Amino acid sequence: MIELRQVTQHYGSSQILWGVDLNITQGSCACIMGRNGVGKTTLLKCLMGLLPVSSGEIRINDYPLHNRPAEKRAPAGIGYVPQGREIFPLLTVEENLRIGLPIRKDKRKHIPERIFELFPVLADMLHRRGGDLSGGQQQQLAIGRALVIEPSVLILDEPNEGIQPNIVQQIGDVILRLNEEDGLTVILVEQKLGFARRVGKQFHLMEKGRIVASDHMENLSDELIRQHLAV
Amino acid sequence: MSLFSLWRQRDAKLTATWPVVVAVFAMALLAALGNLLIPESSALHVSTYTVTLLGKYLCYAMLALAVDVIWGYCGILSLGHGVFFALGGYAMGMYLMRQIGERGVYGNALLPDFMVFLNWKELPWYWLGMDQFWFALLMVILIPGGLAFLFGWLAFRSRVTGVYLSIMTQALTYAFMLSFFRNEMGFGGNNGLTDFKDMLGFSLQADTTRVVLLLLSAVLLIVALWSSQAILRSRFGKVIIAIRDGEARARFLGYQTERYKVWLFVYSAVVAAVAGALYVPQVGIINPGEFAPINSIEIVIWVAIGGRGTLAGAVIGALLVNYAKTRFTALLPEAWLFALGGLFVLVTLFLPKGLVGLSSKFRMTARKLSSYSSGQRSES
Amino acid sequence: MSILQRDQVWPFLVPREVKVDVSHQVILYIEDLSVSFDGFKALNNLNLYINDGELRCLIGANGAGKTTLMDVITGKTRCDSGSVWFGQTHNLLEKREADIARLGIGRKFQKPTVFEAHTVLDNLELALNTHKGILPALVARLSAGQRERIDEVMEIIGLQQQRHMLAGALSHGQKQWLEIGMLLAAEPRLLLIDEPVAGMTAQETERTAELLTSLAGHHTVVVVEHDMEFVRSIARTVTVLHQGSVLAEGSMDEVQNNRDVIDVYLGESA
Amino acid sequence: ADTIKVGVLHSLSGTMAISETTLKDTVLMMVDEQNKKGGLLGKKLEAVVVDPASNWPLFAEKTRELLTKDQVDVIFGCWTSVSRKSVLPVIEELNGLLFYPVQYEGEESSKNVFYTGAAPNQQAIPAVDYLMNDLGVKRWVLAGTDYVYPRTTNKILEAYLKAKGVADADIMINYTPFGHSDWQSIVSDIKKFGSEGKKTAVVSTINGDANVPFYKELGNQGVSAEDIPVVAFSVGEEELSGIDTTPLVGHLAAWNYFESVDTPENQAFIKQWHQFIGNNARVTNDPMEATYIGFNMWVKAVEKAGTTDVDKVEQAMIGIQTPNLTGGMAVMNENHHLSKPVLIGEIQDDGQFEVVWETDGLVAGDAWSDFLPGSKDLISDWTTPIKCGNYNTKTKTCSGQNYGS
Amino acid sequence: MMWIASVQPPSYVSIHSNINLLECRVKKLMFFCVLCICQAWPAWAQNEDASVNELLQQLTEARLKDMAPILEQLEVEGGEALLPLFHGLLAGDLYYLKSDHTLVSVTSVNGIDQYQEILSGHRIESLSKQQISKVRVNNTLRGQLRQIISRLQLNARQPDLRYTAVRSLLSELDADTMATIRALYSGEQDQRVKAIMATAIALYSAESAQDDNERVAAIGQLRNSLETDVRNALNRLAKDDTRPAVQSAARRAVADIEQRVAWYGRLDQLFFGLSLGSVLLLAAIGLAITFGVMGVINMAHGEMIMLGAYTTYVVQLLMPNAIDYSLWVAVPAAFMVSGLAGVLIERGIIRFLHGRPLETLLATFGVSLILQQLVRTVFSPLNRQVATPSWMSGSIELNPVLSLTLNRLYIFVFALLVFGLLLLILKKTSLGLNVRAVSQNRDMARAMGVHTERVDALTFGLGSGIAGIAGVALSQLTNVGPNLGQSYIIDSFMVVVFGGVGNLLGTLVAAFTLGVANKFLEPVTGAVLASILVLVFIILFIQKRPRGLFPQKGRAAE
Ligand SMILES: Nc1ncnc2c1ncn2[C@@H]1O[C@H](COP(=O)(O)OP(=O)(O)OP(=O)(O)O)[C@@H](O)[C@H]1O
Ligand SMILES: Nc1ncnc2c1ncn2[C@@H]1O[C@H](COP(=O)(O)OP(=O)(O)OP(=O)(O)O)[C@@H](O)[C@H]1O
Ligand SMILES: CC(C)C[C@H](N)C(=O)O
Ligand SMILES: [Mg+2]
Ligand SMILES: [Mg+2]
Repeated sequence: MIELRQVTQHYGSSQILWGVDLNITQGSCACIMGRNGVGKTTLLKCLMGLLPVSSGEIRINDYPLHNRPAEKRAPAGIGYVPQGREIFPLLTVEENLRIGLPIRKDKRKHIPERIFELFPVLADMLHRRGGDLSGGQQQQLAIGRALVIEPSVLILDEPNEGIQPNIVQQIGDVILRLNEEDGLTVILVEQKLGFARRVGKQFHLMEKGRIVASDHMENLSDELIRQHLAV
Repeated sequence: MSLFSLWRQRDAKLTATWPVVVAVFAMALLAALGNLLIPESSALHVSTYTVTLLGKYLCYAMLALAVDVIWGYCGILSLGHGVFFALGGYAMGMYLMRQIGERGVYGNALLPDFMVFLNWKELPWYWLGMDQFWFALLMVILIPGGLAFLFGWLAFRSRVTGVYLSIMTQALTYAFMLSFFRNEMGFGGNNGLTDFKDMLGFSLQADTTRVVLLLLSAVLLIVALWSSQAILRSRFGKVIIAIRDGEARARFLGYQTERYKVWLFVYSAVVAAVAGALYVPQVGIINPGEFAPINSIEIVIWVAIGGRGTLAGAVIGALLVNYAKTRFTALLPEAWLFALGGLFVLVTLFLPKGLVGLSSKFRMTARKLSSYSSGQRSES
Repeated sequence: MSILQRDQVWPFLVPREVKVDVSHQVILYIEDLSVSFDGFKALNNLNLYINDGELRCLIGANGAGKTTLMDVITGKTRCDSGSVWFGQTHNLLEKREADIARLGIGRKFQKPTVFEAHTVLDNLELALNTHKGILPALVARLSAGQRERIDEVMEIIGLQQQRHMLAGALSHGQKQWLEIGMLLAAEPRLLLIDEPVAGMTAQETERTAELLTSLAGHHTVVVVEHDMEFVRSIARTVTVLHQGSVLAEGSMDEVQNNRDVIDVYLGESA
Repeated sequence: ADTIKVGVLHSLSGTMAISETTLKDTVLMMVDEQNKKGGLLGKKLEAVVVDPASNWPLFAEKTRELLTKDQVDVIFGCWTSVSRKSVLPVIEELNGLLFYPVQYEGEESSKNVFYTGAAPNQQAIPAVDYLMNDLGVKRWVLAGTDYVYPRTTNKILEAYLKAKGVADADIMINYTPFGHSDWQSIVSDIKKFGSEGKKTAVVSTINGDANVPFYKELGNQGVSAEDIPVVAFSVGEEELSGIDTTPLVGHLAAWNYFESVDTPENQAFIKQWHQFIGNNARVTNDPMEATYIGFNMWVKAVEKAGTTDVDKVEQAMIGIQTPNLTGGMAVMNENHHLSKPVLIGEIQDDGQFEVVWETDGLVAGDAWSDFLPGSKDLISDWTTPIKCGNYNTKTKTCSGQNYGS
Repeated sequence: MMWIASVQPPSYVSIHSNINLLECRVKKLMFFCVLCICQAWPAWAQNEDASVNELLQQLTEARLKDMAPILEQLEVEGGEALLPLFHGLLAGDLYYLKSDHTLVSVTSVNGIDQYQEILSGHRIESLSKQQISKVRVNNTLRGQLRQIISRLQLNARQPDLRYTAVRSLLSELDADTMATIRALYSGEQDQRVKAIMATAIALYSAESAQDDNERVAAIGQLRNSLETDVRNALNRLAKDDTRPAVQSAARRAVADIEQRVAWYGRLDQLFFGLSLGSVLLLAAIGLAITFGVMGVINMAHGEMIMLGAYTTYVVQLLMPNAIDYSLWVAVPAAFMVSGLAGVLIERGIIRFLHGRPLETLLATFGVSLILQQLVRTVFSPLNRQVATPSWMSGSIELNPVLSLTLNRLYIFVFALLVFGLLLLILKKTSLGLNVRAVSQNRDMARAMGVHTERVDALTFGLGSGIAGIAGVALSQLTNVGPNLGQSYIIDSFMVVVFGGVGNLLGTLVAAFTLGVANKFLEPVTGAVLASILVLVFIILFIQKRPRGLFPQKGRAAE
């Protein structure tokens, strides 16, 4: 479904991605792992169109994305939960959620109830400024916001950073549910092995801007972990 | 290699001042010699017009430097720096005014002309002492410095930042403009202070005086450059940059950021004031127009054009824009605003780092080329 | 060299040794603290005592008020009522951020904040426990001791490679480390550390745990973290906050089995 | 040089461009005309235009540029007094020649400047006389922009009015900032001041842009010219062309020239102006006449002196006569000011003035006002033996002159 | 003044307007009406009185100085029947043929002058301006004409006319006039007219009755009147009257009146303040969007206002005969012109500067220079004349000491309207939400599918368009020239910042606060000092509240 071919990227003159090839199939839950600074976030941003790729191709269902601006990628069905949440700080929770409404296919005018089912906190906080929420609440809002557009692919960049354990649990449940029940394709960047193991179906290990190993989650061996994740 | 080049680049910002220092000094010296030593008949003679013009540019460069120090390095965008420049100028103007003495049109030894014909009977108290050069110089520094301290202390202590601060500085200079327009203030109202005769006994109309003033401007500009550089290179400067990028963090490290900002602001104001004091004897008039907010905005624009955050950039920007202005107003009197406006737009669009950015771009390419030829020796 | 070591020449350059009176073992007293934002109570009659040299873990649901608590301690947020004392003698509520910092309270933010336009080295230099006044800053040079200290810290945070890199170009995790490094360089009495291991790999987490444990004793450390494994590995006393007040306090085991804590925070499987 | 260079120093941008651009065009027109007549001393005239951009120090700089780089023989320029003050030291230092064509506060006389606009006694005093004698005005509002020209003019007027027995309580003085645009309170105050039963008039030295909102407010608050006439010294045809004049009908202005004056010279001048500027709707005004007179006088003086040498031309200028556009001859006096007739006009709804009063003969411009204590003993006389711009008739000395000594 | 009644429906507030306040065209139209009416009065036109004719002849020949007695004579001889003539003279619409001194009126219908013989009402074709000459009047004569008209209108049919007539006679009551008024008083039906007549009678007896008590009684009657003539008379009595009873009564009355006048004076100030505030609001409101919401330091904002004002000018040029409607066209046109300019600036320049707000200052400053010079080149550096539609001229007089100028009133309402509309757009459409999202986190907005480019262009266009609309309003108050924008830019920034950047309501409150503060200071300190004090006040206020009146709250804003 999503296909990256030989994607490279530079910040100024320093190259971050070195020909990334990635294939993510419909309905899978792919977990991208790697040490700090190997370029995971960068890769996702390229996918989302927030960073220009230097070369290479990105396709979703054979529809080329790499030459489209970011705002055209969301309507193509990609929901994005960035690292650091990136909530619109001065918009209320409700407004944060409403932003995505216009690009829904069904042109709904209301925030789907489903969001509040998944994250009940948001319903309580509807009229508070997004920026005022605590980190964990913001994280939930960020996921909720991405879900409003009814994406077919959900990209999550370290969604559990700073989240209380039971919510981590809950987010895991939500991801699993979305992935399994709704058939949502999930791309997840995650550091915590436990979580990755629980929700991920495939893993892709990154090192120095390259994908160095990909396989089913069951095959994520200690050897691989030591090799690519240990410091 | 990339680490090294990053480090180099950072340092380059500060070292790049040397070419400018040399250029400024050479320019001033050449002009001085060309004016005094080469006879007027020669093609190489530098006219007094050029000398005065250069002197003015150098004052503006100093002013731009003052703005750059706080804007480029501390992120405080002052849209009212003209106020310090003008106050410095007024202090000097008052001294020059008092030097006129009996040579005023009414022959009144004590009162400046504008007071005589508006029927003032005695010299207002704030004019006292201004006939002493040292006292005037003290005022050149104390008044703008004091104002900057007061304003900065109030504003930074209550954490007025960003646009709020910028607009407040604008309000400040605007308020000063309106006040100085008032004739009752005793500063000559709209007409300001003019008709100066001499300074420390040297006639302002003599070529030698003008040349000396030009050289003085050059020297002081260089001193200002040097001291700014020293300040910014010290830990104080690092704190200043830290404040620009994360004031809260700096505070949590124990730096009383408002004090740092106040003192930098005062320093910048004093530099601006000295520039103003040098400017007045060279252009021969100081009036409230110098307080006009639009003037202060222009200073910021010189800095931006030259490249903010680089001391050399501020100087280059000021020199260049003003030179362009001089040329344009004479060459295209009806269309120069198009040219100048267009210049501003184009520079912003195509040279986001200002003219200095352009040069470092060249240098980068040059270095790349040379490193290709010399077999990548910069690997370290 | 002796000319450069000016802190030995001029007395005003010598860092002030701040006296913190901990004669009652307690270094931080927080009593009846309440904070509200537009009517929303973020802290609600909170009471908390931290002993000198202790390593205390602070956990609690998202939005429980942990960060807000640190904000109040460090002077960032003003409280509605209550008192916060540093040792017996320093009323923190009367002080401004910089003064509090110079009393020896250091803080790492939840979202890493470093000086992006400075190199890693400069970041650490600025954090050093030196005189923070203006005149000293104008003439200050790094002394040999300070250099050593920086190298040490650099070693601990593993950023020697990035020494001269601009901090802005570091990745998220590296910034976390740098910020911790800045804390170390400052050598504060009390460290408030908000979510240090967020975004770190398992190994790094382990290293952080080691580091924090080693700090305890000389320093008092308060850590906020959601990573239970991490907490478990360092925790002696754990305080659980909920809706702005203390819900439970005790050893990790006690807390872990506390029904309320499980309900509002840990969840069944933790 | 093979041409005679004429410097034109009027702001073409900035706040003063509104007024000054016209004068630049006037000079260009005069130069053109002179060249058609065959130039001067057998040479063509060449205009050098620069833009001092309403920036006062720039005036000084541009003057220096004109005099040293372009080597012009004469400069026509400046509008505001501050620009003239800025130019003054330079023009004296480099011994240039400036023709200043705008009414001003007086209190100046430079060897290198000829003042062809009105001095206060050629505008303000006659206007007050008219109001007092013909309209029976008893109460006076002196409203002005807060700067030197209005301050000085009002000082003079105050002294003059008091000398005529007007009580303090019957004089209201009001100053406003430059470009003041909200006149509600002030007009309402004027209305109140004028409603106390005595005939009231406003003497306005309000400058430039502030006038339009001022008059609009007068109109809207129902202050009509019969109730409280306003006599202005800075509002001419050109200013009116930017206003809808219907509500202003009947208000007054004092000048030395009005476009509506029906003389053959004026008709010809207007026609020439329309042709030159290519627009029949453009009006003429007093500073244009002052420029016209100044230019013609300079031409005559150069012809008389046979050279453009400043010192010679300066001496030749004194006593030169050229026709006014309103009839009669203007004379250049020893004090570098003109003798001209003074006219008072009422505004008409077509934006023109209807002359309602004029002085019997010419009024000689007075460099030093007789009504200011500091200057009542001063005179200016640039002929031998005095040769001084500020000669004290009591002490018989020439105080603080830059030149001539 | 019947035409007033025909233009403005009579209401509980009486609407007065001085004849020479009215728009030129309207005046001519009105005069035309009067002429028509005069034709319905054949008595005069046909019953030609020889002496009247002779006087009229003299009128065309006399010098201004000698005209007063002729007019007096005409009043006596011609009486009421000559009213149209007096009106015409007052309005300056009276001409005569150079050839035979026949009096003609000139009216402009659709821009074409039409000539009509005033005595017979005949139309005269093919006359040119050169063949006629104006009957001149000056201020003195206008004053005299006004008095004549008042006297003649004492028994006009319309109550409004009678009212005005009596009022304007208050200043010069003499025995003759008094006799007429007294005679008319008992028969007067209209309450208002009757009241003013009573005032006139009381006023007269207060000053000229023999009996002290009568005077005191009259004074007592006058203590409720706010007429300035009454006040002046009472003041005279309080100062000069030798009879203690009368003097003290007058003093009390004066004190009473002064108190009320002072109260109305404050109302007046409040109105001035609000009106100044509405101007500030209009000027700032566009900036509140481009700067406040989008974060572009838009130095060209003033020029957007200027473009709006010039659009008004062009619209009026295009429809010279429908000035009254011109503003209705000008408002949308100005919105389009400035809005389009805004979109162009955004597309051409600002969009390349995202994330570099300070550089927008530089670029827009450049744009502002270019635009200024552009209008200077296209429209000349001179101010342009923008006419005020008749419905915006004059004022509503609530009572003799309190009147509200119409143009200010309309602009006040207009400002609120524009503000409301804008609020609605930003609150009710997705544009409002999107623009805030974009300004807070551009990348994230894009990731949410927001077309940031379109939003930017639209918002900047909207802000600029509103600035254009402000220009239309300002063209009614001040100069339309190349510097127009410059004079408002600083105030606009001040208002937005004072109110709190990003808060539209703050802009509203700030504008009115500054307006009112200024106007209450001005009488005390003078205009210059008032502006300075207001600036100082803002500077100090910002120290207290570093983020303006209505700061953005919350963690993010810190
Ligand atoms: N704006 C930038 N300019 C220059 N280099 C950058 C920039 N942002 C990131 N980098 C560099 O790019 C590399 C990859 O960064 P990225 O944020 O993608 O890492 P990551 O894998 O997401 O790490 P983490 O797990 O810490 O989030 C890092 O080494 C970082 O130093
Ligand atoms: N400046 C503020 N304005 C409004 N509300 C605020 C502000 N700061 C904090 N809050 C509220 O106070 C509550 C406590 O926030 P705090 O950040 O202290 O939680 P926390 O315990 O640190 O949570 P997390 O573990 O998610 O970081 C939250 O609900 C937050 O919305
Ligand atoms: C009255 C003004 C138009 C000119 C006057 N000379 C001045 O001082 O500016
Ligand atoms: Mg990352
Ligand atoms: Mg927190």
